[in-house]
Amino acid sequence: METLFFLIISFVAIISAILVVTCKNPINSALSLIMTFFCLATYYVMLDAPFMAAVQVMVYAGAIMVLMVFTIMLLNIRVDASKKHSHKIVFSSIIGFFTFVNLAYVLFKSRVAVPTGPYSADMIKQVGHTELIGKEMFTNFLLPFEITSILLLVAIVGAVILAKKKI
Amino acid sequence: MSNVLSLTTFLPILGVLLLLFIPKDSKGVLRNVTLGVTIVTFLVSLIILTGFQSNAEFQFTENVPWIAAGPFIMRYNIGIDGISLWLVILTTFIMPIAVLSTYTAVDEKVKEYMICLLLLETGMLGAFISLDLFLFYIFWEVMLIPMYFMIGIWGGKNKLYAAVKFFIYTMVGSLLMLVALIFLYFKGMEAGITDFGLLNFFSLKLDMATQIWLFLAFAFAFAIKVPMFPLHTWLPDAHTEAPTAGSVILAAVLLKMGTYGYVRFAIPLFPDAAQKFAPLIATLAVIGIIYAALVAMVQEDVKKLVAYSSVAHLGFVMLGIFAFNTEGITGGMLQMINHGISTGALFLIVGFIYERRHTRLITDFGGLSKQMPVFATIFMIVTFSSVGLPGTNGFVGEFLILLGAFESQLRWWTIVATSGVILSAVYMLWVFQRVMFGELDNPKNQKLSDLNVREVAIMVPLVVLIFFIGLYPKPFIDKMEPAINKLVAQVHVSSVNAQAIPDAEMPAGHPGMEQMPAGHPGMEQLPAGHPAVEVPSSPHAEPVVNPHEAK
Amino acid sequence: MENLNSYLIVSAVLFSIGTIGVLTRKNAIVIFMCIELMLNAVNLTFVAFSRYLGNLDGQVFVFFIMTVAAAEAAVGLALFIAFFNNKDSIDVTDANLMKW
Amino acid sequence: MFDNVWLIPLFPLIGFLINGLFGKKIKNEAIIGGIGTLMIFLSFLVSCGILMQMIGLPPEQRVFEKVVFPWIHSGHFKADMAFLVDPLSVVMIMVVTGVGSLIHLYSIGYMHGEEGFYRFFAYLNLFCMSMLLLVLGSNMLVMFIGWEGVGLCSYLLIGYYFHKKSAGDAAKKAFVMNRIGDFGFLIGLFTLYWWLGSNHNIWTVNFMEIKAASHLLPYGGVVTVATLCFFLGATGKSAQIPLFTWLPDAMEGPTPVSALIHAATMVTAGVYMIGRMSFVFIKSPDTMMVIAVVGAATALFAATIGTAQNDIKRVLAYSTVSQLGYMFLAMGVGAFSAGIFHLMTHAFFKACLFLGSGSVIHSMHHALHKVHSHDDAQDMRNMGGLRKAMPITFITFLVSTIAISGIPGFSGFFSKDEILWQSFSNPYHGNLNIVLWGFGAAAACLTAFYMFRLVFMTFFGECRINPGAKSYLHESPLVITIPLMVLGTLAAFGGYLGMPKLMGLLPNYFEHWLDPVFELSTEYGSTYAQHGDHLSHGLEWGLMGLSVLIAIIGIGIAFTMYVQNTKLPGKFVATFPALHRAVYNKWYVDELYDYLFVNPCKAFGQFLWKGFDVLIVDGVVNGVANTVMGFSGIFRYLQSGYIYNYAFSMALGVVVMLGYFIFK
Repeated sequence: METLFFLIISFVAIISAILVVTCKNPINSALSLIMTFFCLATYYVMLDAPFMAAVQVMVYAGAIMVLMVFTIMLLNIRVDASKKHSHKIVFSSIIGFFTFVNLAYVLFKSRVAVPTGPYSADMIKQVGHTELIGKEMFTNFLLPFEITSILLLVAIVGAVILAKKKI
Repeated sequence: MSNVLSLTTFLPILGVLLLLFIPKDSKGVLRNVTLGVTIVTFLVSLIILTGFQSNAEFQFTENVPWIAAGPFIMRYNIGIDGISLWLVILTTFIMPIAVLSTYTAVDEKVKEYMICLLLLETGMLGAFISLDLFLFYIFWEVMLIPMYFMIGIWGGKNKLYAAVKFFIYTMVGSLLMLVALIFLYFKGMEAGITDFGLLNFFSLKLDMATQIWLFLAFAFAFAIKVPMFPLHTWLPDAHTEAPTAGSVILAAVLLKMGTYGYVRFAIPLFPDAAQKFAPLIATLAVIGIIYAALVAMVQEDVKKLVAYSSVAHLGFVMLGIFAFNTEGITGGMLQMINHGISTGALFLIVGFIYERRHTRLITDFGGLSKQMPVFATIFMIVTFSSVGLPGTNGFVGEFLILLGAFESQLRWWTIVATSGVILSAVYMLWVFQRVMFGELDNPKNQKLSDLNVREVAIMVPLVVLIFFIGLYPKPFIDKMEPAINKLVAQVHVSSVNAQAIPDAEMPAGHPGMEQMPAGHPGMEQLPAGHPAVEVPSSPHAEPVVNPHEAK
Repeated sequence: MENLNSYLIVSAVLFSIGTIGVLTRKNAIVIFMCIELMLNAVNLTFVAFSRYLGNLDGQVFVFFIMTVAAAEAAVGLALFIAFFNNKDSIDVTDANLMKW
Repeated sequence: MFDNVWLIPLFPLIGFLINGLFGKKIKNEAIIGGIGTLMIFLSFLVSCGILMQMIGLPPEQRVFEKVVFPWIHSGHFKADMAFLVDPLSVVMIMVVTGVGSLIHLYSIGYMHGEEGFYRFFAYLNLFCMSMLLLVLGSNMLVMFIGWEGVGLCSYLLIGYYFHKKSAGDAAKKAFVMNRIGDFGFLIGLFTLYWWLGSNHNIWTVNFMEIKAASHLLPYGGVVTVATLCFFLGATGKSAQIPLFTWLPDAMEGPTPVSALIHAATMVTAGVYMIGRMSFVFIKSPDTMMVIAVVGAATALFAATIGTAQNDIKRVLAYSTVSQLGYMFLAMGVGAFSAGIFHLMTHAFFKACLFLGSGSVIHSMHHALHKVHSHDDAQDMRNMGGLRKAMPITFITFLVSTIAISGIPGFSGFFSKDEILWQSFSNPYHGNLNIVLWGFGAAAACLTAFYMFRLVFMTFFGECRINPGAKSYLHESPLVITIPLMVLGTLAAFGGYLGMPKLMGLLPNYFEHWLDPVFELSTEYGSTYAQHGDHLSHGLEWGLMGLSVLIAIIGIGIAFTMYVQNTKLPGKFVATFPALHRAVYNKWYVDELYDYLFVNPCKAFGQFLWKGFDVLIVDGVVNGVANTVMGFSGIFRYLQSGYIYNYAFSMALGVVVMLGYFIFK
């Protein structure tokens, strides 16, 4: 049952990812991308990471994609009008394929380490994913976390300045 | 007090910080603050001068850890001796003058210009005081950038070409130097040297082949900066296009980097190779003297003429340095200062008339003496200083150089170089005559105003120094001589070690050969590329007393 | 949970599709979306490994990646707007001033 | 008094500083001229004091060295700012300050009303200071300061009328020619210093120390090289062949300058220098011969040119060159004190002649100016019959002319005759002596001829001046004529100081005075002198008579051509046009130099700049740059500027590299 569900989700995710790449209208691409993000969120739930799933939906599907769709609408971009370069698609596909081959080969050939970490599925269920992530984040990763906030601040300032009419 | 050297060096940087807080429209404030900073720097550098003891040691040293990256250990290692002392003072002395000369000449982007000037000052001072090879390299490059911008932004018509030419020429040299520097460091590591400290490397015994290659790399970098004969063509372009202050600093200080590099680095680090190449370098220097003089003679642009005269003067300096005796090197060092003063003053003078007439073509002038008597007087004094008239500074340096070179193995070179004295009189007087004498027939020249108070104030210190050094060079020579004697000893000990095999073919019947101080006879008998040079230093070599110290 | 490998395969597929998208598309925003796709593929790998190894560090990393992605989106989109204002187009073929 | 020798150059320096810095503000000519004259006169007084003290000392104690302050000390090299007082330098300072004072006084009158009056006096004082440094310097370097300093002042004063192009050119020419000489001086100095230092460890440029070590110097060899170099220096400064062409041009300067610098003092510096280092020069027989030959040749050569010039000052200029030739002839035949003696008498009569010509020009200029005539005030063809209008000038001028022509009883006779006799009888040059004497005698004839030609054309005959201007001609004021009278007196009687022994009336004071200086030289000379037959007194008398006869012949010819039969010169020109043209154009030496040196130098410089610098060096540099640009022109197509191309290559790179590491 779970396997079937996984397969269905995988199918949807991959198809919508392909749509992101192939759709001529950017809006369609964006909507397909949102679909992919939802699929990923589902994966996160299946991987016992409900907090990540929630963040995925809120940040990606919610914030980022809304921003993108908004931009597309704002700029009034319609169909990708420029003609396609077929040879480019072929070459790109070959590269993409070999990327995949590389990755897959690594996956199948490499030996995966034995699970060592303290966080088992039961423990997560018992304590709660959000709490565990929170503890981790505010203890071991406090400095990076704070730096992230500065990064965001810089990004906000940068975005404001860049988007002004006159630079 | 102990950090006064660092203070001098980094005061201009503090000045830059101060400038950042001044709005860029208040040009007067910017100029005055910059002037103030440079004057304070000069005053602080006077503390160094008064506290300097006349001995051969490095003084005011500071040595603290700086960068340690794996095997590369660089230290903030600074100090001065008699050789660098006067160059530091010259730099701090020239800077206020250069700043003062920009008051009316530069009216655009004043803030940036002033920042460039101050950065340049730090770079130059840093290069003179570094005792760590890597630190030296850093400062060496730091100088390059503000100068590039000064030529490229505030320059004349052809400024981009000149700026890029200047930059690339210098860069090529300094990259070679960097490679050599790193190679030298690895050689040093094999011998147990742990950081880039210059003094460590003096005791390093390198074999001849290594010395040759490293010397060539260093010499090439410095030769471009000097500039020596075939590598000089960037100079006229850079000088012509640079704004007045830029030309002044370029002539007065930046060119000295090259000659200073020889004295401080290339020669003491690789003494055997330096001796081997002395005839070659002397040849280039002498060609430079004659060549630049001949070319200067036919220039139509006053500034270009002065630039070529720089090439000739620095040819003298190189000749003196490669005489490898106290007189020659003292003369060379003194001539560096003199050239800084005289040529700096000449560029200021060209700047004055350029500001008034916006042309530098000699044919546009004539008869200015009538209209500008003060200017004429100062121009004349500076001209004669540049020509090397006795009583002015130029003579003392030139004379000692020629005397020293004549005593050394470079006798024939000296004779040719001395004829440069005639040519320098020809081209300087000719330009003086064409600009200042004759009928005042160009109507545009008839309304020229004489120098104002600011301009006179710029020139007076230079004129005073011209006569002071010319008539009483003793304080200058006394401070630099111990360090120079040490350098001469370094070179000669090495050369005597290198030819420890007794030289049987000393010509007999040369009277008084026995009393001849060591070092001299050997050098004279030793043709360039003598096989004996390649004999590794022998432990049997008897300790040699340096002739100059023995006296 | 499913086998670790299946997640990784999915992630690899998504990453490859994202690569192809970046290489073929000309619309800057779509390219940008493909980059997001690649980032997400990596995120999936992180979470899968984290889960498998019983170590939450991977998931914390995903969190950071999302932050970076958000910042990137903000700045990137602002850039596109500025670009669009100048060129009246969002096509990367029009951004060729870096030529020689 | 000796201790105060430093005051001698100091006074003119003070005068220079006062006039140079504040002269423009003072404006009052009397004060400016007064300060200038006073300062040099004070020096003269100090010099007199020194002379008096020295006379009181026994001859062997007459050497004193005063170190004022240390100057250049470096390594072995040591040169102090130091002054040497000995009989030779005392003679020189007496001449310089004495004649200098008179000329300063004269200048107050002559330069009256000139623009830049203060400048003139400042330069004149500076010149006196330099000249005094030159003669007082106790080492070659201090001498060299003076040596170049007088060159500088000469430059400044020749270029005094700087708005005239010819003045500027002349000034530059003088300086550059002097510089060529300086080149020789420096090389000579280096050679001597290096040889003594490296062979005997005596590193010195001090005259007295060199003198003490002079026994170590070899005869000939390196000394010949060094002395020839020094002699090159002397030819530059003293306008001898080949570097004499600047002196006639130098007449562009104001007349007092010509008198002071280009007649009495500066140009004699070369002679003084040889005298100062006679103990070195005498060690090289070859150099002595060169000096003698050059001196004799210059004496004759310049005299020939002098015969055809029409500009009153140019005649005197060539006469100066010729007389300097005599002095060198004296030096070259080892008659050092005779040379110095001629230097002194020449200073008297030539200064008087120049000042007299100045007085004439002054008056002519004034008169021509009144009638707005543009005739040349210096051209003798416009003069004539001036003796009535300017009696004092005429008499002093005539006395000096007689003196220079070598008429017995006047100063020039004693000195010139001594030189001629020495050139005939000296033991150094063997058979060459007769040639030297012949040249000298021929030059004496020409000298008498052209000097009397000058006098006749200027003061005798009918007045050729613009008729309107004639009535404005008048004698110059006292301030001008007093120096003339003093110098005229000296020109007449100064010679009795050095009366030849032969005449026996007076002991030869001058020679005795200089004996301690030249004793050593004579000693060195005697080692290679060829003592032939002792020449009899009769021969000496005979030669003396012959030279007087020659002079009188010269005067006679001049009288015939320019007083009795004034058409003769025109006929002569018509008969030998080529000869006259050549002489008139100074044998085309200037043109030859232009053709040989000046133009090639300029062309070569132009070639180096345009051909080598721009074409080759910059060509190589730009060529390298262009090659790099060419290659990058090919490679730049890789940089399409399209993001996807970069992304493509990046992805390809990643894939390939990953693949390599995974599958290897």
